[in-house]
Amino acid sequence: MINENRKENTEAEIKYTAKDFASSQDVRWCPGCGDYAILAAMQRIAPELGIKREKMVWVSGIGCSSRFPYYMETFGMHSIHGRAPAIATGVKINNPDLSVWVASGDGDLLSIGGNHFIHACRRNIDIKILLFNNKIYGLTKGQYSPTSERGKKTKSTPYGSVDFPFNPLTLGIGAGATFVARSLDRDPKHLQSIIKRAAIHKGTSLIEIYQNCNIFNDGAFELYTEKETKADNIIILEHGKPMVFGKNMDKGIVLEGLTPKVVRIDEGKYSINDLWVHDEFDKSPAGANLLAEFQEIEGFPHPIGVIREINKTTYNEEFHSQINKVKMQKGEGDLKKLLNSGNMWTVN
Amino acid sequence: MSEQIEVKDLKITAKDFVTDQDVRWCPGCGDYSILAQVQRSFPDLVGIKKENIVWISGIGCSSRFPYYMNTYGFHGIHGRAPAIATGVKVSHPELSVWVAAGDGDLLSIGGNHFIHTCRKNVDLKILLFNNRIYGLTKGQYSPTSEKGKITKTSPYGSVDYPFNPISLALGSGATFVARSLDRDAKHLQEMIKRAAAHKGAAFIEIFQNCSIFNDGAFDILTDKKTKDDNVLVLEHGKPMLFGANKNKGIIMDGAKPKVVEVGNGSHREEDILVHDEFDESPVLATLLAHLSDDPAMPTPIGIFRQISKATYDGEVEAQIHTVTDKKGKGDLEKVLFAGNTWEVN
Amino acid sequence: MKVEKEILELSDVTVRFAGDSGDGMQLTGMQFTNTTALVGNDLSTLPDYPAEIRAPIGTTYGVSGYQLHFSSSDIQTPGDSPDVLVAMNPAALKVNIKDLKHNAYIIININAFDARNLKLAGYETNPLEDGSLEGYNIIQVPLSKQTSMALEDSGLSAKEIARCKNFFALGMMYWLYSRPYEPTMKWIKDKFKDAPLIASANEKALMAGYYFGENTELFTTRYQVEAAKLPKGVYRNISGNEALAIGFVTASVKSGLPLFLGSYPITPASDILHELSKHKNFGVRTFQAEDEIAAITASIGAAFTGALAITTTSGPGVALKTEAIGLAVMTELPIIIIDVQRGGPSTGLPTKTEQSDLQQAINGRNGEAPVVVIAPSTPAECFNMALEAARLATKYMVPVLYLSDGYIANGSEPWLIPNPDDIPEIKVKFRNEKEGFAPYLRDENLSRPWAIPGTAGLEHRLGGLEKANITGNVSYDPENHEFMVRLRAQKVKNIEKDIPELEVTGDNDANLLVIGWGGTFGSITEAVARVRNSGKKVAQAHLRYLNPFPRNTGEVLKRYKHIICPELNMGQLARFLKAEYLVDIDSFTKIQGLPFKSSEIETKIENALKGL
Amino acid sequence: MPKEKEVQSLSEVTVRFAGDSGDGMQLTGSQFSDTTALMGNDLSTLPDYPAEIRAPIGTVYGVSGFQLHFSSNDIHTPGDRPDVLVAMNPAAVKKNLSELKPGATIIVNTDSFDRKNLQLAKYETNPLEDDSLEGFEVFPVPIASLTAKALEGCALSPKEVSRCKNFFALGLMYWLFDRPLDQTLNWIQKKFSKTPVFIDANTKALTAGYNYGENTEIFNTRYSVEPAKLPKGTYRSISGNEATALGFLAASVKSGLPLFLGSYPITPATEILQYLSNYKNFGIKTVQAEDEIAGITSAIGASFAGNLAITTTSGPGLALKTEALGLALMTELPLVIIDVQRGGPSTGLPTKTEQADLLQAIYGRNGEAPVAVLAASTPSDCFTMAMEASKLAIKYMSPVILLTDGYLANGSEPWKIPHVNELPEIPVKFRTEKEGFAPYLRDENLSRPWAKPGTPGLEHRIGGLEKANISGTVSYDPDNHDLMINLRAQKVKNMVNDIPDLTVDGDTEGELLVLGWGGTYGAIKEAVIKARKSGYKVSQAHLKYLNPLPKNTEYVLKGFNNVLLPEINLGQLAKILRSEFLLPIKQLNIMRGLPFRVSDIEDKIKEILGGNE
Repeated sequence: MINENRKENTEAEIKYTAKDFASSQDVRWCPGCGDYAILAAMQRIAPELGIKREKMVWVSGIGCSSRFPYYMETFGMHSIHGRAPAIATGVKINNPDLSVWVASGDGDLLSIGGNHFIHACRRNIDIKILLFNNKIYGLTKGQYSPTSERGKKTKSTPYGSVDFPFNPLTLGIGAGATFVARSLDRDPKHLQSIIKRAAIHKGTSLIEIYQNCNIFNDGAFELYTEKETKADNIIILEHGKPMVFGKNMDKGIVLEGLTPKVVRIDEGKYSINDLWVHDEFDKSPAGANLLAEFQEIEGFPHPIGVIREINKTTYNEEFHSQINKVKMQKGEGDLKKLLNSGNMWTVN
Repeated sequence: MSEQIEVKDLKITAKDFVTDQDVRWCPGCGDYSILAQVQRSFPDLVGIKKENIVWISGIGCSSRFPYYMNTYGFHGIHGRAPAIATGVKVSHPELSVWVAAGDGDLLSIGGNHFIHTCRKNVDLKILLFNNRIYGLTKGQYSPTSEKGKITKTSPYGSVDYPFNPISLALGSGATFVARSLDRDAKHLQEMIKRAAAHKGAAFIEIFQNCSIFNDGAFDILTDKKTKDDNVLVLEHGKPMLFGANKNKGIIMDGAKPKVVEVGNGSHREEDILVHDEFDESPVLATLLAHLSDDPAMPTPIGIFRQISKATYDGEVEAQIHTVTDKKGKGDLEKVLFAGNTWEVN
Repeated sequence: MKVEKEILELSDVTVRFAGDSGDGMQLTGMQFTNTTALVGNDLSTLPDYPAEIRAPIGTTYGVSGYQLHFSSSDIQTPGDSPDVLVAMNPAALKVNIKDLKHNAYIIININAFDARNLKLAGYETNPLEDGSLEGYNIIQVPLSKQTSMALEDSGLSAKEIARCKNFFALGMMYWLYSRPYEPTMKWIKDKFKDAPLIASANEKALMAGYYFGENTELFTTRYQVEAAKLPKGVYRNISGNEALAIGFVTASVKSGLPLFLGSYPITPASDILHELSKHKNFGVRTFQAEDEIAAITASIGAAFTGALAITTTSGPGVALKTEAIGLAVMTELPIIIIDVQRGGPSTGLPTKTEQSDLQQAINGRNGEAPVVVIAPSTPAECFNMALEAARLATKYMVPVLYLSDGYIANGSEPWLIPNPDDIPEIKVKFRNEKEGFAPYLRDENLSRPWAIPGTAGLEHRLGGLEKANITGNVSYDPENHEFMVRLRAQKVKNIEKDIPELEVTGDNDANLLVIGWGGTFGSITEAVARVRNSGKKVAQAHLRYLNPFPRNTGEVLKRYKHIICPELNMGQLARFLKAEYLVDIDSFTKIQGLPFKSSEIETKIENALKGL
Repeated sequence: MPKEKEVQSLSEVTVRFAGDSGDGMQLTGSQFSDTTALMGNDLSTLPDYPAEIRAPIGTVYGVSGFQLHFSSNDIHTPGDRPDVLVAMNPAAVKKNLSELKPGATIIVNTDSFDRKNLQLAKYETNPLEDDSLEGFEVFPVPIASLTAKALEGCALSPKEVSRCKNFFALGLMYWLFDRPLDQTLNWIQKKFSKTPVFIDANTKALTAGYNYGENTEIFNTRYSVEPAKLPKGTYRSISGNEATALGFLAASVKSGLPLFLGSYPITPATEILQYLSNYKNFGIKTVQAEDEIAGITSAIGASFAGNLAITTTSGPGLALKTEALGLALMTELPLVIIDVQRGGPSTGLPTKTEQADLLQAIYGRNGEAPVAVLAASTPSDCFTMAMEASKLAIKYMSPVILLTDGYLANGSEPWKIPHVNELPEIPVKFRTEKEGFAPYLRDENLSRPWAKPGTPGLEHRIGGLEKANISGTVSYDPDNHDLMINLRAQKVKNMVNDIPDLTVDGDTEGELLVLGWGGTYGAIKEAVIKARKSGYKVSQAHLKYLNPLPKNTEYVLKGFNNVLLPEINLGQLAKILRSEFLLPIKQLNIMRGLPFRVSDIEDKIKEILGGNE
């Protein structure tokens, strides 16, 4: 049995640096791709996660971002389109000591892999999912994706797409995900902090990362990453803090009943004390859903940070504690007994 | 094409939707009631002719549904009903396309097609027969089975958390989300008619009893004795009252819902949360979807949310018209001879 | 006391229980089977039930049947045509009558032959009255009535009482065939220990049936079938699915690898998932996935981390797993895909048997994607082949497709229980050595090293894109691609050295060979035996390895003038043999969702011999 | 003005443009092809690019190539070995050198041969300076700096200027091969109509390249290739994917059925989806589905509703569609599945070509599940076969798989454009008659009636469980199952009555027949022509229908002592023919992700026939 007595490995005695997590493969993304920043953030924060290199497994599907495992000096599998969460589930169940990570694009995770994604969320299997959302199919050269905005003109929608996009956060929440967050490829510090939070969380962790595809969808997130516009278009969520944003931190969100409103807090009518205070740990998903829906409302900032984190036992924990319980109850499996069961008779 | 010689106002009745096939569900199955309510409500669907109705299903007990409806029907493969239905609807938008699916079919193997149908707002009517068990394969737990459920594949209790189908549909962007009960004939008929009238993906979760493998799963919601105290019937513009004498209600305590007694001096009917089906924000619907996470709270039935949005099939059609208007009707000769051509003499 | 009735010695009996889906015929059949096994007869069974859970009561498509063949000598099939039919209602009679032997006994529940049931069964006149049953021995028993009389004071509702009538029938059959009722009594006590009322009612019904046989004038004779002369040892009756499941538990113990099953419920494979779910105390990990694709891909993930990884399904499920099997080929991970074949194409006939997934198993993937394909030939052999599948998969780091079928999965036979200590270890070596490691290095079997996550210093990345030889890096190099395609093919081909040669039984100097594979073994063996008993020469060979074929296959085939290949498909194995060895094959096929009758093959052989 | 340079006339030339993925080589190649086509040459192309969108600049695996073979004669392949290589950087030289003809011309962009690029290409010494290019005619041209000079004064960034260098190279090649600039100049005008600054820059770069050839002393000779003698008519250059798309468009028009495409992006099939998305004014409905399975199942739904329904994919996608294909078969609905084959197994080699999905197409389904399988043999043949596939699917109410491959899909050739009125009609009859209707009635072809939803009185239900004959209700009856299995098999067999006989090019009997299928047509054709020129007697036959096989197939094969079957797989068709006819087949199997070289086949022919000149 391979899973037993491996506790000693959870603390990393070895001091890693970011370089230790870089494999020998040349990184083959297009110059300027947001994936580089995400890879760098991951490699930089990895030494702080207390996970041994050989205990980390990266699983991906197909797409530009799915090359990610090749570049991490850990175990990895670049599998088939959409199936990364399912493969990762098998890895985690079979060896729960491993730290299992999924790198996936919007097409991979939400289009062809949508089913595995929602079921991973539902089960709360302890895998960390990084969604590289660039709102386009890059590898197949520029078709619209399930997160592309409506009306998007691409090679497969020359007259504009007629699809409504998914909101990955509401989908994650609706499927029961216990950790839902968002970050930006261009904000390395924030991204690293969110990755760390996901690593610590027990259960399915979803991080939606706004990622720029400079070839087929350049500038899709400029509003949220460029200095001049960023402050007015994103709101950085922090637990227990009022929701303030804007260049001069002069705007905020108030909640009127169940309806959110953007207000100014420098004009006397509202003060910081009136603002909605972020509660990451709210059991009810209603508030998180409201936050996730901000982006659908004209004039609202996109929330960045941990939208929701709740505590629930994980699938893998329950799975193995059940095995142990049955072993306690019935005793360790005895092959002779198993073969010699049921109605038997002897021929002499 | 055949000529239209039929009399227009021929009155269609429930019987006209019955096929010559013997219905082959187990005695006592909730599917019988759902079939009956569909057949009873269909004659009232305004302006939909029988030959323009198509029922699509996947695999499972409830997926036999199309065989019993005297309309066009397609018993597809496991989980794919929403995708087949999308093809039917997009290619022939004048058809009224219905999907019958179980919890395994729609939410397990077919989960992806389901969420994408909701997202795209394809004008399909999806009836989820939720009995929280795999019936056809004889009793394994399903993605809506409660955690700890003992079945043939979970003899020591399942370790899976179930989906909340309403929440999943909302999270996927569904524009019409409702719930009903197999045993509440009137309510179910009402929901079916409302779904039919909605433009876009209409989702009805129907709690359905499997008398063989999961008998009594919804007894508390359907039995006379317990029903009133455990079911909250949602109605637009009405306060959320329940209980035998409508003496209990839901109020908001900050962002959290709470049950209170009405009329005992502390709360009046005006204090009670009023349902708004048409709320653009999904927050109220989400709140209601999770109401019964707390065992002290009632289970809502009715329409959680209904919003208006362009449909996928409608937009596909509209785009074809726009492009045709702009570029003229396609001329094959022109297309073949387009681009750089040269003559060889 | 009545006079002791005459006891007639028989060597061989085929019984079929038939009734409505709700009549408990499967249970009755299984109880009769277990008791018969305990008596020491050799036996073979064939359950046959509709795809609906419960079709409407009383109709012909709602009929559920269970056939059992038992004997004092070695037998291989559930019998061609029943000697006895127990028919609980008119529909059961209608569906089964055409299969019966001439002069067969038909025990009829006369109480069910009312106007309503006759109509439901589609009878215009009562067959008991219109002479249509001439030539059969009809025994009319007021089964329902007798049961309710026996249970008058049981405290049960009329409906509950009606449900006990199968035990009455069983008791009667026990009497008729001189079987002990004690094992079933014991089973009832166990099963209904929480419902003493039901337990006592069933016991009463069973005994009432037994005594009814003894007392009634309807039966003048009772029968006895002596114990079969089987090799010494401890036996149990086992179905194919059961044997397969515990075979993999055994493989897990013998290899020291945790067993991981990723699966999605599908008829007729679900029982394997059920069975393995019970054995958590062996550390068995059963994962009921959201869909067929997740089931296999989770297994691939588990194989990556060092599990003995399997996935169970049927034909439509293999279709869905097709792409992922290709991934296992490319990543060279040991996974075992079990396909319990059923009637196709598409959803087809979910509860019926067929052998028509062979082409899919061998060829059904994009690109040149060779996998090992094996097939057990009897229910008990499902155990051995599970061990074999595990051995080949882990030794060669290759996916193995294991083809069972609905007939052997649900059918059962006595199984000589092996001593686990006699079962050879399955040697597995994980790579630990850092020095010189590369993920696509090759050993003498062309297998690559299995280096599982958690092993320090062996971090590496796998994937579905073409791999560079040795390093395993992604490579688009043309020469490397050609090399790897041929290498993967060679690796599978090499396995022919590691599997037993094709064995020929029967007459060595025959001109005619009957070659088969999978679940047709029993029917072929009986047919060959019968032809040989009539003094003619026939040889038989049965393939358990379908890719690669045993190394002497071509040489065997070339020895015979005429080769008959019976298959429950349109000649899929025949096609492979022809392509591989350029020998003509007389393909003999049947596609009715049912196993071959021995007599069908017998006639085929007789006719072929005439032409030689 | 420098003196007029010598013009040498050639009958055929193979050119390869190679550079970094970002250097615009595919564009340069296709521009050169278009112009060459307009000059009336016969031509054949082979794009070859990496699976990454942009691999790191300067590395060998980032090299993108475009090969073009053009001639004044009839040609069939993109050429075995290039006569001319245009190499934009050291990696391009490194990657392509081994493929060149001895003595080939290499035009190199010397500006890129700096230390960094040499290192990225893993050159230890500069090949321009050591003797590794000996035996080739090397023309060093500072393309980057010349381009920069030409664009001085343009309001472009250095990066943008650098992007124009492919047009300089193209201009130079136009001069060298005596081609006019007009076509490309027009294209630039149109393409950059919104950014005049690019029009100006690219035009300048193109002309500068042309003039450089004219003026510089490096080139002493220029070449001309006369127009080919092709049959009269109007031509265009067409790729396989484009021809496939147009074929279905034509099938839609000729059948009067609306076209429905359910698809999911996958290399190298995506372009068919992209092309068809443009023709909304033909009423085409393209649904980019959430996955491969939804792609095919939505098409099945559309077929049920009375559309000409198709789904496009490649091998891994076909694997995913396996189960649904069985459903189409059981419900007997017309559906065309296009598999643009690529290198396998698994994800394999997404941008490379292969023929290894044949067995999957014919046998890769659970149960006895026969479908018709067709294969196109040249890029323009995709048009014809798309129409054929549609015709068979509709007539026989049956799924049809059309196999093309990465080589055909991306390769192009001149196509004599047919007039719409010359194209065959595709008759369709929907059932409307209530009297005597049953969903699984059979006509003389064994096809069942197509009764689409919306037709009053024909309401019926279909599905994936076994069907009772005629009534179409669910049936578990053993004899009915046997009947239906045979009936479905017979229906596919009956298609032989609708497909042309296998024709033989050359003698119909003799020592050697080279048989092929799919995209190997051109290579086999040229090999046979060349072998004949060297005095060998050899015939050729090419299968476009693989299931069922044309009815005279066995007769044709048995006319020869040897049958050679070159395939880009491990012998998949050979396996089928062996089992079908018990004939020994000589195999030639090369699977390099690339099309056959003509010489591979020619050598094998000679090997079999020995020295009988």
